[in-house]
Amino acid sequence: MLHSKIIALVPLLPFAVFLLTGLFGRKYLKNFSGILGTLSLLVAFVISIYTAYEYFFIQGRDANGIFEKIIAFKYTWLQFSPGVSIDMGVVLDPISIMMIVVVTFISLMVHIYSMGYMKGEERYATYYSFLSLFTFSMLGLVLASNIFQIYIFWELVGVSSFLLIGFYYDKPSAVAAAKKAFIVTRFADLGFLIGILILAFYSGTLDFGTLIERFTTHNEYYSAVTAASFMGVSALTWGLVLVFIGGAGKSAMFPFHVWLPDAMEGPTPVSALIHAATMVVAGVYLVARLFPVFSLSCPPALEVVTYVGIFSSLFAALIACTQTDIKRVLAYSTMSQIGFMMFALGVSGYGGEHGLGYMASMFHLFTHAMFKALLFLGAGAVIHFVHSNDMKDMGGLRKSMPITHITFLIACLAIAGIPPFAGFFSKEEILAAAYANNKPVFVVAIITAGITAFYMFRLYFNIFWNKEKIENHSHEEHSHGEGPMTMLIPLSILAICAIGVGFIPFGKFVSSDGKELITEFNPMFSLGPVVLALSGILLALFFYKKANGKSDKVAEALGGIYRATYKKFYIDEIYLFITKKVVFNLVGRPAAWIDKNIVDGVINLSATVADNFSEAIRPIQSGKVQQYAIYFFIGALSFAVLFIYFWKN
Amino acid sequence: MNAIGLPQILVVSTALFFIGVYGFLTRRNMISMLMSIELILNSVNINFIAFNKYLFPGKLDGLFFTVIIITIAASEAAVAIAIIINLYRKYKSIDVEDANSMRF
Amino acid sequence: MQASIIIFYCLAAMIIGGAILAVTSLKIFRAAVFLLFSLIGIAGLYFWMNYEFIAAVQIVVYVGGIVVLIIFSIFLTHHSGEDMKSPKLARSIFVAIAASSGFALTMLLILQHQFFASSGNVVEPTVKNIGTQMLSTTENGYLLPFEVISILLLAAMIGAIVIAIKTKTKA
Amino acid sequence: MNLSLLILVPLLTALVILTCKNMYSVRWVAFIGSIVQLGLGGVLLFQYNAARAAGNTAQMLFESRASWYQALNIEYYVGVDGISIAMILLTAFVVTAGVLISWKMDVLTKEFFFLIMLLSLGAYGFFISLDLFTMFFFLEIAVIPKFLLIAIWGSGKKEYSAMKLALMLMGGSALVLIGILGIYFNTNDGSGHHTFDILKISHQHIPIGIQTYFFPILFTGFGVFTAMFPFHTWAPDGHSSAPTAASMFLAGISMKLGGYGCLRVATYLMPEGAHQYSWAIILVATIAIIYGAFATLMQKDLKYINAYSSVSHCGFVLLGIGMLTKTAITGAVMQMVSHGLMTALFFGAIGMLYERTHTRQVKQLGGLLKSIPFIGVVFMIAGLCSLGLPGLSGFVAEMTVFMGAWQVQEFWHRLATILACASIVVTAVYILRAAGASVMGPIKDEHFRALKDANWNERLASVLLLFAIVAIGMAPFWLTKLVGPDSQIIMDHLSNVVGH
Repeated sequence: MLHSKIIALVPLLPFAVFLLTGLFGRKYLKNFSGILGTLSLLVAFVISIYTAYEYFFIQGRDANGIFEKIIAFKYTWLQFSPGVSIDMGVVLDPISIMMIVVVTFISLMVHIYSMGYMKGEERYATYYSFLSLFTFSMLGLVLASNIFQIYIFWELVGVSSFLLIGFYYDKPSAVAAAKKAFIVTRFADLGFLIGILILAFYSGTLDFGTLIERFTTHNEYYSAVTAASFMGVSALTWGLVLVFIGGAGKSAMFPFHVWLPDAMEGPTPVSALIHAATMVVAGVYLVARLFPVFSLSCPPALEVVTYVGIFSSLFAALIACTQTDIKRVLAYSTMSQIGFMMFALGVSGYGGEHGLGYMASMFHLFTHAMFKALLFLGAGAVIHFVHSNDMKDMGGLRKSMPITHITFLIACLAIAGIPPFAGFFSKEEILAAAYANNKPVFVVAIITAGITAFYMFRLYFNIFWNKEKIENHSHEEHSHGEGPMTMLIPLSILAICAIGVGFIPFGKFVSSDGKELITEFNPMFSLGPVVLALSGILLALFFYKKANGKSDKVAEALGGIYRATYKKFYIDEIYLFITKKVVFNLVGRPAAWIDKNIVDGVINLSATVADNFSEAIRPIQSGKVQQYAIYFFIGALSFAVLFIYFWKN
Repeated sequence: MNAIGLPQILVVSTALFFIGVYGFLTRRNMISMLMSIELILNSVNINFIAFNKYLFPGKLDGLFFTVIIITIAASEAAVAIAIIINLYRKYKSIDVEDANSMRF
Repeated sequence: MQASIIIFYCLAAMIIGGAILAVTSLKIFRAAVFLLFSLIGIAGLYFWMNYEFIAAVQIVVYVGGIVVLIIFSIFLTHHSGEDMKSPKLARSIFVAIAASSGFALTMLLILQHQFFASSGNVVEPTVKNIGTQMLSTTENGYLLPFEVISILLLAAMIGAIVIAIKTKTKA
Repeated sequence: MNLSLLILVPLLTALVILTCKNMYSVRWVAFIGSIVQLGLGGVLLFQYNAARAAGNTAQMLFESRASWYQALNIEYYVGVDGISIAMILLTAFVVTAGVLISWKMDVLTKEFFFLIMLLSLGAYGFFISLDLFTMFFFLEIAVIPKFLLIAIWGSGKKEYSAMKLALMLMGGSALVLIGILGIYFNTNDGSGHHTFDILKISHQHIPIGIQTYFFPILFTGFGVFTAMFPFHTWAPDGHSSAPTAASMFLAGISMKLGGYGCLRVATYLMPEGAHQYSWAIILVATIAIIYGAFATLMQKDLKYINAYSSVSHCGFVLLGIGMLTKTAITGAVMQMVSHGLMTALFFGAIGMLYERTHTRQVKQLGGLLKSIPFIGVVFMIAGLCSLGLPGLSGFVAEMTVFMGAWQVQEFWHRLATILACASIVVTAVYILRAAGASVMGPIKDEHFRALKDANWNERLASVLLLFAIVAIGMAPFWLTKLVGPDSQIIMDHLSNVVGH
């Protein structure tokens, strides 16, 4: 079955739904488009589960038990030169199958959730067409077998996130956020494109398999790429770092993270799907896809990944502690968790035991998708209920929203890394890998884990505990409650997953080199992080359980630091300064001015010169007969002299 | 002094020619311009006759040319004066500077 | 031989003097008279070269016809005695220089160039020869130019009349 | 299939238009004429593919030759290869869309459509002719109608821009003429006298001295038509003052005349010249791309935005040609086709917008997706296509150019490619600013709320162009198979002559 074309159905189903709802949605399908979208995703999910089952348990392993890469099919899409061509293909290997399961599952949950959340929305059909477009491009990205194919779906994911963030396009802030998201990711995609060009040129191919094989084994391609260097850094490192920049842009790593908080302008289910579970992990997936090249042939690039990852996670964790908008807190927590995945990949070696980091990162990706989507959907329910994003207007909602409260609590425990929940296992692996390979990174990771626990429970207490019944919630009776069943089912399913997923022996399925990786669980090592997490929770409890002014007092005490973190370390302002002042005024305006005055000026100048010259010549025809006669005579005389004396041919 | 040959005559005719040119270019009065033209034509006649006499005694072409030039000069003078009179009627002066309406 | 040289120089002086005065004098009438003298000098030159027929024609046409015509036009257009405007100094100097340089150039060429007389029998410019050649259509007859000239004269006459006619009708 | 049909049909349509009486018959005759032309293009493509499949490897197919002026050995020699077919299809699509868009043209309708047909005649003739003189002849046919179209039916300071456009294009064609004569007088067709025939010239070796001197002249001449950097100022003014159909034609096709000329005449016939000056071409192209993109940032008027972005996109064409690798040249041809379609769609959308809101200032527009959804969506798709969204033609063309451009080893060529890549970010910025401000966002002007959405002819025109864009974007292999072998022939000719 693996070689059959059914797997191609997984991305094509959402695409079909996109076309259907996009073209006919507005007039004919209306609410039916929601059901259509959900059904198509259900089918896709079932297919991917079946493929996963068959791959992992029946025929995925080759002779000596290694999961080999199966190319379901490959079709040349655009032939550049003999060796190099973009071909649309589907590759099945542990991480791609894991990813399609995650994407289809989360997308299914979001589809069900938004049937309730978006009910009564005027552009309901367009919303579902954009959602299916996004799912199609994400699945295409995940199954890509050609580096250019991944770039194509990379752009499509970018555009669909632009359309979804800017869904409420009559809100100027939404349009600005959408533009910002697209332009920042586009900037990073530029790096990705140049990275592809470099890698393609030196490896002579665009196909992942051949590219990895050519760059990891010592052959003439490998020597060519490491020989060529630019400014002291080998071309391979340049290529990989640039590709990582593309990934960093999409996964909102440090320099390119500015768009993620603003992306919360979009509807909450969109944030749950795109900015929590799927799109933002595309960067991690890309690095994982090229992992053999990263780790075997180009360690410096891996270091870059590690440091960017660890710095982003700490940086985001600090900012998250002071944000008041709950969706922004979750956005920064996503950024921090992806930082975890990145540096997990960074510290990991290749193959066998020291491939632990790779397995841990993928495992964390898997678990994080579950509970982060749950957090966002829960936050969505709260916002839906309170009609505001700000923590200040919330508090004491545990009674009016029981299910959301429990599911939200489970998710917070999971993300904080408390033992029975999923987060604990994946974070444990990451910390173990970090401990084994890179001590300083381990220390920072531990601290960030503690901070994560703190801000997550700060959020939890502020929403569900803190102030008792707030007066403006008198409108209890209109039975708004926690929203319809369609919103609660996904929450509960995800909550169950957030608990259960941790127990999957991930090592058996996903590992850096395909061989099984059994990780024994030693309580002694995991004691430290759990204690740190509990202390974080207690601190949050201390500050926010009751509505007391303690947290504000601490805020004044910290003063400058507090304001800096609240203002997101002024990164946004710096970027605005750069784009507004530098790009627009120092480059754009002069370019337009030069074009208008200098280049155009020269053309007009040549016109005026011709004009003036003809104006100067005009008086010669003065009408005075004698003047003409004089010119005539002088002319005749000079020609006579010229021809007689000077003409020597 | 030796006998008067062709060069001496040519000197006279060239002098006459350039005096005519000077007259034509400087005189402000149309009629004096006409007179200078007559001088130029006469210098040409002298040349024809001199060449006919000294260089081509065997033929009379030079002579016939002179006759033709004389007739043309006569007709040209007639027409020129008619135009001058007409201009005079229009411009009330025959100063050549005034007749510059045909210009840019 | 002496006499003819002297005569030649007198005639030359008369021609050149008349011409210069005709061209430079400010009184229009006086200029016309000097022109007259110059033309008469030229006729004398023809006589000197014993081309009597041409000299006669010169006197009859030029002196008799054209100069008289010019004097008539002077009367028509001038209240005689009124001075002509003197030409602008700068221009006259410039033209004088140009003319004299032209004169020098031509003189240079003429003196450098050796003129070769063509041999062969000499044809006397008697009226008989002129008459026979002018009207003969044979070898180098001038009948055609003769006819053309007559037409030209006719055209010129009509033209002059048409131009000079006083247009009474449109005021 | 006799190629002269491609010329006869527009000519016939033009003449029939002259005889029509009222506005309605003129429109329909023009529409039928362009549809027939489109059909011919399709048949040509089908027959060409069939012939190639049947193993006919002659460089030019469906040739027909008629002596035009024996003394100078000028012939009406026409023939078609993959590249010219792509161009003919592009012209057919854009002209049909142009005719449809100007359905409501009531001012001097007959003359308007007559001139449009004349323009298309010039373009078709240019793309199929293989005799330099006939090619120049058709190039000239197209210049005067452009002037009239802008001067009479234009808007804004139309006389100034019409005059500027005509003069600069005339200047350009003067340079082209000099270049052509330069080539002409250095060839002999075996029987002693010179020849204009492209195929014969390509087999001969034009002395290097002549090439170094005449190549820049010829290339600049055609460059003026493609709005090459220093000579691009006619494009913004010309396009923004032109009526919609004319600006669609101007940006869509007449800029491609230059690109096609650069490729077919300048680079193909004078290989050493191309190699010598390739650095200059790349420099000018990169400037055009970056400079054009940044200049667009500052524009306030939608048509100016699209005009400057056309300058920037045509920079890719020249970059592709300048790089002199097979993929880059294929990319250049694809960019010509894709940019032609995309800019025609963009101008069409702007025209539809202008007809309704009577303003092109981005500041005054807003929230049009709500009131006129169809045009809003078309506008968005045109914008996304020009910023290179995969699935639409812009992406495919640009990526081919980048891949081709990257194959050249030198550092400066690499730098130029990186700068060209950087332009996709700037393009994204100005497209989103323009689209964001004019189509999305709240409705600023009250009576924008009650605008009438696109009527049938505008819908048909947009769908026509969209079909072409998506056809190339989704499945580019048919275009690369069509154009690939011919750029390979050009490349073999270039490399074995220069031997690198």
